[in-house]
Amino acid sequence: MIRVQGVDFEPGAEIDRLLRGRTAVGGVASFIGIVRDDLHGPALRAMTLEHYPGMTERMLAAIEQEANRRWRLSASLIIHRYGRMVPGDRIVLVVTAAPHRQEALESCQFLIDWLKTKAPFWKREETEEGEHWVEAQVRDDVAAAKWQTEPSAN
Amino acid sequence: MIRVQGVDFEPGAEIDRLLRGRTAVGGVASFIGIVRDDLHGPALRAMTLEHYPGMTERMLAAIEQEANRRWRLSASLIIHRYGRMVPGDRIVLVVTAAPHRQEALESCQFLIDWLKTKAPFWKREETEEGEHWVEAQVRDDVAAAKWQTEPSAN
Amino acid sequence: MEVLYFAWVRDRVGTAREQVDPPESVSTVGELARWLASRSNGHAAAFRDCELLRAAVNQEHVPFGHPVAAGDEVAFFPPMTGG
Amino acid sequence: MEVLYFAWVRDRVGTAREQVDPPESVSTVGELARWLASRSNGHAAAFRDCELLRAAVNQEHVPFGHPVAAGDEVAFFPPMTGG
Repeated sequence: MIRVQGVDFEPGAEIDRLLRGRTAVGGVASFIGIVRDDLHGPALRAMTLEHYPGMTERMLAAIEQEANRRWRLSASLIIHRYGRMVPGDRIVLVVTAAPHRQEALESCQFLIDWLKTKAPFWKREETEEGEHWVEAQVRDDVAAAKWQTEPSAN
Repeated sequence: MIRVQGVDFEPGAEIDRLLRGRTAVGGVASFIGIVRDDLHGPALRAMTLEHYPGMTERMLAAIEQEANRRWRLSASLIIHRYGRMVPGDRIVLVVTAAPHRQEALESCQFLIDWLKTKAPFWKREETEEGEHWVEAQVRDDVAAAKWQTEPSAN
Repeated sequence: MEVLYFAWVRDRVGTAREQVDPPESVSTVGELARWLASRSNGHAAAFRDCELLRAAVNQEHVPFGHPVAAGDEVAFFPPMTGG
Repeated sequence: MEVLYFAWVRDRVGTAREQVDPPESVSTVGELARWLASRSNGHAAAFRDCELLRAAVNQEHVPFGHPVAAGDEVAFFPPMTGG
């Protein structure tokens, strides 16, 4: 399940809803991305996430589908926000549920790594010294690229 | 922070409490272990987790300390329940928060892998066909052993 | 053909989307980018270094050699920074 | 010396903990296990195959060659299955 929204979400409530009625789940992995006030550089006042409506939903659905092709998941959820947020605000939630923990943990990592480089979102930061677009990180490409090959069977 | 308790916990509330007042956190990884009704074999009625009071707390604290030695974490939490639980009940919660997602995700996986083989808990299952102690899984030893070497720096 | 711009590409071009009707000689994303660059100083600034840009045709990521045709929705944007 | 048993080790021994006073010749965890095995049929069943067992001395995991001494808290249990 994927959702692209401007408003905040409650991770605990989302996880509860995702698991309702499922008894074959042994492990639930989740990741929450949060607006971070970097300790280096000028203090962050706010961050605005722009996205490409339509394509965002398509890419998130495709990424989720790929995770479900690679791992045997009981349920999965991606929520990604757009709009203006301040340090400490939640940006993204990824949840994966599976019979065994390894499948849940690996697929959660996969989803967030792929999402970083494939979902059409762009961050603009407002700091004490002005505004700027955040540049893509090479390490995010590296993290996404390691999933180009299939995961080891377990 | 570690807790060993008989009662249930609320993952969302625990994560919120752990993050309160922290602005340098960019990623929060969590894992929830749940009593699973295996699709193979006789239906599971309940599971009782026995533990070694005193040693459990020592081991969980040691494992958490090791994670904080290996990764630069902003906060971490392990909650492990003991006692009788039914399918769908939460058993364990691991949460790690870090400036960057990779540190949070890796340390979360490390904590649950180590906990599985190093924390003194034993599961007894009640099924339709009777009761039995759950046997340790070789794959859990394999998962824990891969962390014997240090993680790659990132 | 509808062209969309995001993030600093939009800032430089000065608009989020525009309807364009390129000549028939424009048959790929790369050729479209070169043609768009000639439309204004803003466009020129946006397309100055195409290696910094990514493109999508009909909401699918594509390389700059990908074909474009009338009726397509084409988007130009910097590498993504979500998550 | 206090000896604790957990999970099926306790089921077989028939008690969760006992105070014991082994002879001086018992100086390691393994020697203690062999000596405990002789105390009852239940103990014998619990310690029949020591490869299935794990041990802790004063709440630290130890191999069976680890020394034991008067005043120690020694625990025997199967491989752990938490998480």
